[in-house]
Amino acid sequence: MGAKPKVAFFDFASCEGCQLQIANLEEEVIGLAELVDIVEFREILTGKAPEYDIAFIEGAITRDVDEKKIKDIRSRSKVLVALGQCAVSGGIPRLKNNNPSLDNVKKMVYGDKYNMPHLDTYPTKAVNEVVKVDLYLPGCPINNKEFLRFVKEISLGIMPKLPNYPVCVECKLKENECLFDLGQICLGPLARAGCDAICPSNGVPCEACRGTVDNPNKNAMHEILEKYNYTVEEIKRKINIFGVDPEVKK
Amino acid sequence: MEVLKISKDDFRSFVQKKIENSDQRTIGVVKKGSHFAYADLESVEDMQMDYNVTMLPPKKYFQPPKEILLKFKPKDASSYVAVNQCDKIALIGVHYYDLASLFLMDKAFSDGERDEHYMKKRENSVMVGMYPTKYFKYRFAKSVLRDQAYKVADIMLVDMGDDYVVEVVSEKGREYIDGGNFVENKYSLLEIDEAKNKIKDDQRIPVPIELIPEYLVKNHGHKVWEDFGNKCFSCGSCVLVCPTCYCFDVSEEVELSLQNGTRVRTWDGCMLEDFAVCGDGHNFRKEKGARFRHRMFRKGKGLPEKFHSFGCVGCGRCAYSCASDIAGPVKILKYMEDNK
Amino acid sequence: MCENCECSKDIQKNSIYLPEVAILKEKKKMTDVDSFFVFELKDRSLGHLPGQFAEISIPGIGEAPISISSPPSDDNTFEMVIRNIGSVTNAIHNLEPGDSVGIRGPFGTSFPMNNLKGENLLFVTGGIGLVPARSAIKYALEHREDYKEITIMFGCKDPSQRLFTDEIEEWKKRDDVNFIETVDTCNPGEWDGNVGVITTLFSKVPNIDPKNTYAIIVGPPIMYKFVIMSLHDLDFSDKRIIVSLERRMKCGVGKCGHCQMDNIYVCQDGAVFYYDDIKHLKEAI
Amino acid sequence: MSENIKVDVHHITRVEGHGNIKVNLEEGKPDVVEWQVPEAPRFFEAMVVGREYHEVATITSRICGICSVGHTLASLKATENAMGIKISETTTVLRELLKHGETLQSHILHVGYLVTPDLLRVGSVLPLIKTHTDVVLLVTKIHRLSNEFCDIVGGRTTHPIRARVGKFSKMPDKKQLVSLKERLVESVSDLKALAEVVKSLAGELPDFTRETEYLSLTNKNAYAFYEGDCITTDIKAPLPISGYKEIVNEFIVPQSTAKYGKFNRESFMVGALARYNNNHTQLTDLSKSVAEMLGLNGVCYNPYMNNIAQVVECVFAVEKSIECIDWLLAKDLKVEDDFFEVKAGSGSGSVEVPRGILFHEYEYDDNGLCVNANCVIPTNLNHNNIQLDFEKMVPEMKHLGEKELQFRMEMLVRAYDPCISCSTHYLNIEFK
Ligand SMILES: Cc1cc2nc3c(=O)[nH]c(=O)nc-3n(C[C@H](O)[C@H](O)[C@H](O)COP(=O)(O)OP(=O)(O)OC[C@H]3O[C@@H](n4cnc5c(N)ncnc54)[C@H](O)[C@@H]3O)c2cc1C
Ligand code: SF4
Ligand code: SF4
Ligand code: SF4
Repeated sequence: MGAKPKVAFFDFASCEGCQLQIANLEEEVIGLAELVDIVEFREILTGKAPEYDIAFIEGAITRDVDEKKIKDIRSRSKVLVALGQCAVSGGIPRLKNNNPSLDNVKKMVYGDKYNMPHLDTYPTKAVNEVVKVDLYLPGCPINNKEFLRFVKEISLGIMPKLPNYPVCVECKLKENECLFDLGQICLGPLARAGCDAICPSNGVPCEACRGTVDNPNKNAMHEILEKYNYTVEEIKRKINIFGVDPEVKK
Repeated sequence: MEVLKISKDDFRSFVQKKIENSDQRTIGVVKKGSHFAYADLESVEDMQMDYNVTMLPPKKYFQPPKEILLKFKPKDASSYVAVNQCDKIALIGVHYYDLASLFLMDKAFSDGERDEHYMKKRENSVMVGMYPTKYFKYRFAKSVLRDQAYKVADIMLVDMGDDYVVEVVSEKGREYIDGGNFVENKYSLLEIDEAKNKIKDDQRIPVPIELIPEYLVKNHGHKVWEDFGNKCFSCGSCVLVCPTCYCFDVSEEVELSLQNGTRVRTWDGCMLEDFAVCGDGHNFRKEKGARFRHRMFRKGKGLPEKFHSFGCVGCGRCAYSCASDIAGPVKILKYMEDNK
Repeated sequence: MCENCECSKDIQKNSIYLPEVAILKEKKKMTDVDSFFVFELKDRSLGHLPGQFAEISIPGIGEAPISISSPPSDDNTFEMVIRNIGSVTNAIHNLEPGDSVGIRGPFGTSFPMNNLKGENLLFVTGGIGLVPARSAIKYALEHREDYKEITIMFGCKDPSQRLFTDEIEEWKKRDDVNFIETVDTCNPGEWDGNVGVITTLFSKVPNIDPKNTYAIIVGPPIMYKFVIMSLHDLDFSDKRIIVSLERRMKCGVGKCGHCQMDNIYVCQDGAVFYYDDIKHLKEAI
Repeated sequence: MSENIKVDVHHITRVEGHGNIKVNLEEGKPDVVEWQVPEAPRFFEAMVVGREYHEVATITSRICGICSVGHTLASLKATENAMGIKISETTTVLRELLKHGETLQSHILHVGYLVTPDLLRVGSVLPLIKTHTDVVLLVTKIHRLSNEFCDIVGGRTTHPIRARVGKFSKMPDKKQLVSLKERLVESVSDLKALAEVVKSLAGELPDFTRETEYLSLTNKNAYAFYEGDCITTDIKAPLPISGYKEIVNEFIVPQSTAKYGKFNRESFMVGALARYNNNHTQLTDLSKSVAEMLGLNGVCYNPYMNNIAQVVECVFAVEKSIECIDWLLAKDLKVEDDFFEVKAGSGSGSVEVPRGILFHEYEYDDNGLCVNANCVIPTNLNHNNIQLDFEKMVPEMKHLGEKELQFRMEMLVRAYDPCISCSTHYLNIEFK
C-alpha cells in the first residue's frame, strides 16, 4: 500500500455518529494521523484530494445527486469501505422504504410542499446497491476499535474479516445473564458479533445493528418466538430496525 | 488426608486476611445480577459461598478468554518472545465438578506437548474446593463424577451449618491454611458424608458413562444430531461456558504505531460455523448437525479415549445457557434413548 | 504481565508456541499463485521426515501450517511451496531473500518410508498435493534401491498449474520411475498430454499390483473419495492406502481443537494416516 | 480592492452535516447572499410511524450522532408524556447527569476540535497536534473524560443504551461514579486552563452584533437543560412546551432541505448563547466568573460569542454533574421494574441539546404503536438566523476582501455549531 495510505471520509444520509466514533478515539486519532494520511474528513478538517487509497463511506444513498457523488468517489478510490450500518445495509434511513408510498413519506414530513424539487428523495439504498464495496464495517454506531483494526490490517496488507459468529459469544464472555432467562427477546443468536455485546451488557436486547451472521438460523428463532407467543411479524419488524432483512445477507 | 474444622466466621476473617495480602490474588464467587461469577475479591463481604453455579467456570483463570502468548516487533521474526501472566492466585469455593473439569484441562495441556502457559498458571494456584450448598436445576454432576476433584483440590470444604469441615488434600493446601483458626474436627464421618450429599441432582445421565463411547459410535447416524442441529444457532454458548472445552484460536494484534505486536490466544468453539474452515475455504463441518454431533463425540468419546475420563462433569451450564434448550447432554442422551 | 521474573525465563525456554528464526534463501515463482521457497534455520537442521509440516510465522500477520517439500537433509535448509490464498501466505510471497520468518516444527506424522521398503510405491497427487508428496518421492529416489516400482500420478486443473516442471521432466526421463500426469481442462493446442480427472490415469497404468503396492494419496479434499474408490476397484486393501489430510490448525501441537475429529488430532496423529485407521471417521474423507 | 465578490463554499467543513455558503456581489450590490442546506433528508417522522413505543427513541436517537443523548431524552419524555408515565426521581437525576455529560462532550468537541483551528487560522486540529500540543492534549483529556462520562451513565458514548421508557436498563456502577466524580473535580482546573486559552484567542472573534430573539427552555429552579418551559428574550412569561408549534412556526424554503423557524421576529437563535441570554443569572458562581473573564457580561448579541457561552456551560455542566453524582451515591441504585401500562395518547417532550432547544411529539395507539410524530431540531431553527446574520455582515465586512469574508462567514456558521444532518422534519401534522 506504499508509504502512508491516503484516507478519506465521506458522509451521505446518516447521523454522522460513526465519524464521531472515530473522532472519539481521542489520543488514538493522533496515532491514526501518524499511520495514515487523512486527506479528507469534512467533519474535522478542511481540505480535498484527487484520489484515495481508502475511502470510508458513511451513510445511505437516497438521491440522484448522491449517487453521482458516490460513483465519482468510487472511481477515485482503491479500497472503498462502507462505514456503519447506514452505508452497509441502508440502516435506519432504510425504514422509510417500509412505507409503500414515497409521496406519503414526503408529505408526512414536508406537508403540502413535499413536491419542491430540492426535497426529492428515492427509496434508500445501501452503498453496495450503487457501487462496489470492498469492505463492510457494520454497526450503529460502529465499534471504533474495529475501525482501528481495519485500518491497521489494511496497512499491513491484510484483508480484514468480520466475526462470523453471533453476539451470544461476546455476551457469554461478559458473563451477562441471558436476556431470554429474564423473559426478553434478544436477537443475539442471529446477530453478527463485534460490538462486545454492548446492548445485552447494558440490559437491553440485541437489535442486530451489525446485521446477521452469514447463516442465521431463522427457523430456530421462530420456534423460540412461538414458545414466547411472539409472531413472526414481530420478529421481522424487530430485525428490520437497522435495515437488515434476515432474508438478505449483509 | 487430614481433616480439620473452622467456624464460618473464622473462615471469613481468614479469607479477609488473604485478600489483604497482596502477593496473591484471592478469587471467589460474587453476585452478578441474579447470577454468580468468579471475580477478584475486594472484600470478604462480596464473597458468596452459597451459590448454585457460576456463569463461567474457573478455566477463565488458567486459559483466559484472551491471553498473550508472544510479543514481537512486526517484520522481525527474531523478535518473538514468549510471555506469560503468572500471578499467584487462590480460588475459593470451587465446586467439585469444576475441580474435576480442571483435572481434564490439566491433562489436555500437559499430555504430549506440555503447554507451560497454562501449566504455570495452574502451578501458581491454590484451589479451595467445596461441596455445593444450593440446588441447580440443570446439574447432573453426581451421575458422572469420579474422584478427579481430589486430584485438583488443595483443600475441600464441607458446609456443616455454622462450620466448615476442612479436608486438607495437598501440601500446598496445608501451607495455605497456615495462620487461620483451623482446629480439630468434631464431626463424624457419617455427618460429613451426609453434608456432602445433601444437595441432590434431579437429572442424571441415562446411559452408564463407561458405555457412552460405544453408545455414541453405535448412534453415529441417529436422528438426534440433525433434529437438534436444526434448532442450533451455532452461537457457541454451550462450548464457551463448558468447563472442559478448551479449543482456541490464535491471532496477532499490532499496536497502532505498527511498532509492537502480540500473538494472542482466544477462546474458540467447535459449535461456531467457521471453526473447521480451511485455507482453501473448505468447511469440514459445514452442517449444524455435524457440529452438534462433534461436540457430543468430543465429550463422550474423544476425551474419554484420550484421558480415560468422561469429558463432561455434569455442571449443567450448557443446558442452562442454550437459548434453544438443546445443548444439555442429559437431554441429548434421553432423546436418543427415547427414539431408538 | 511479569516480564522479569523466573517464570518468564521459563516460558521463554519452554513455550511450545515460540518460533525460531529462519532466513529466506531463495524464492521462485511456480504458477500464478504458487511459489517455491528455500529457508534456512540458524543453528540446526530442521530434522524432519518426509510428509511432516512446520508452522511458519510472519510477525504482525500470523502463522500457517505448511508442508515441507524437501526430503530430510543434513544442512539447515528446507523447501516449501506455498499458495497465496490469504494473509499469511500473501505476506510470505512478499518476502525477499534475506528476510526472516518464524518456524515451529517439524510436526505431525510422516510417510512410513521404512515400512514401505521392498514395496511398489504409487503416488497419486493432485494440485498442491504434489508438494508434501515430493518429500517422499525425493526420499525414495535418493534411496532407490530400497523400493521396487515407483509410479507417480499427478493431476492439476490446467497446464498453467503444473508444479516442479523441471523435476517432472527429470522424472519422466528416468526409466526407474513411471511418471504420468493429466490436467482437468486445457485450451486447444496448449497441451498434448492427458486430459481428465486424476482417476482417469488408473486405466493408463495397467499393472498395478494391489498386494505389493502402497498407494500414497495427497490432494484437494474431494479427490480422496474418488481415488480411494478407484483403488478399491483395483482391490487395494485399506491398509495399503496412505493419505495426508489438510485441516484448519492453529497450534500444531494437539491443543487448539481445530483439526480434531473424534479422538484424532490431524496435527499429531496425522497429517499422514493409513486410510484403514481413519476410514471410520465420517468427517475424514 | 475589487467590488465583485464571489464566495462559493460547497460543503462547509468542521460542522456536522452539509451546508453551502453562496455570495455573489456585483458592483457592490447584494445579489446573492445565501446559506444553503442540501443535506439528504431522512424522514424520521415517517420512519417511526408503525414502530413500537420502546423502539422510537432508538430510532430518533439516530437523527444526530452528536446530540444523540438529547434526542433520546426528548423522545422518551414525549412518549412518557403521551402515556402518562411518571418516572422516579432517580431516573430524572440520571437523565440530568447524562444530559450534562452530553453538554460537556459536545461543547468540548466543538470548541476544542472545530473552533480552535479557526481561531488559530489552520484547516483542522491535526496540525495543532505539533504546533499546540498542550492545547490539543488538554482538549483531548476533557473530551475523553466527557466520553467516558456518557459511557458510565448511558452505556455508550454515542447513542446511549440504558435510557429507556420509564427507567434506566442498567445503573451506573457506584465505584465508577466515585472515580468519575474525582475526575470531574479535577477537570475544573483543566476547564479553567482551557478558558485561559480561549481568552487569549478571543480577540480573534469578529466584532459583530445583530440583536435577534433568543429562544430556550427556562426553569425557575435551575439553569435549564433537561426540564422547563419555553422563554424568549421578546416575551415576558414562559410558555408551555405543548404549544411549541406556535413558537417555532417552521416553514420551508427553496434553498434548504431543513426547515426554518421564526416567532416574534423574522428569525430567532437557539443554543448556548440563547440559554445564556435567558438564564445567565442562574449560573453557578464559578461559571459566572468564567463568563466574566471571557467577556460575557449579561445579554450578548454577538453570535460568535456562542462559543464562549459553550465554554461557560462546560464549567456549569461539570459542577452540576458533581451534584447529581453526590445525590446518586447516597441512593441505593437498582434497576426498576417495568411499572407502567402501554396505552394510547399523544404528548410532547423537550430538552436543551448543546445546539439549542429540541422538541419531539408523538401519538400512540392502544398497542403502543406510533401513529404520528414530529421532531423540531435546533439546528434547523437557527438556519434563518444565520441567513439574516449573513445579510447583515456581508455589507459590513466586504471591505475585508473575499478571502477574509469567506473565512468569517464559515466561522460564523461554525459558531452556531450546526448539526445540519438533523435536517429532517415537518410541520402540518394534526394531533388530536
Ligand atoms: C498440514 C498442512 C499442510 C499444509 N501444507 C501447505 C503447503 O505445503 N502449501 C500451501 O500453500 N498450503 C499448505 N497448507 C494450507 C495452508 O496452511 C493454508 O493455506 C494457510 O494456513 C492459509 O493461511 P493464510 O493466513 O494465508 O490465509 P487466511 O487469511 O487465514 O485465509 C485464507 C482463506 O481461508 C478461508 N478462511 C480462513 N479463515 C476463515 C474464516 N474464519 N472464515 C471463513 N473463511 C476463512 C477463506 O477462504 C480465505 O480466503 C497446509 C495446511 C495444513 C493443515
Ligand atoms: S442475552 Fe442475547 S446475546 Fe446474550 S446470550 Fe442471551 S440471546 Fe445471546
Ligand atoms: S448453545 Fe445451543 S444454540 Fe448455541 S451452539 Fe450450543 S447447542 Fe447450538
Ligand atoms: S458438556 Fe455441559 S454439562 Fe458437561 S461439563 Fe460441559 S457445560 Fe457442563
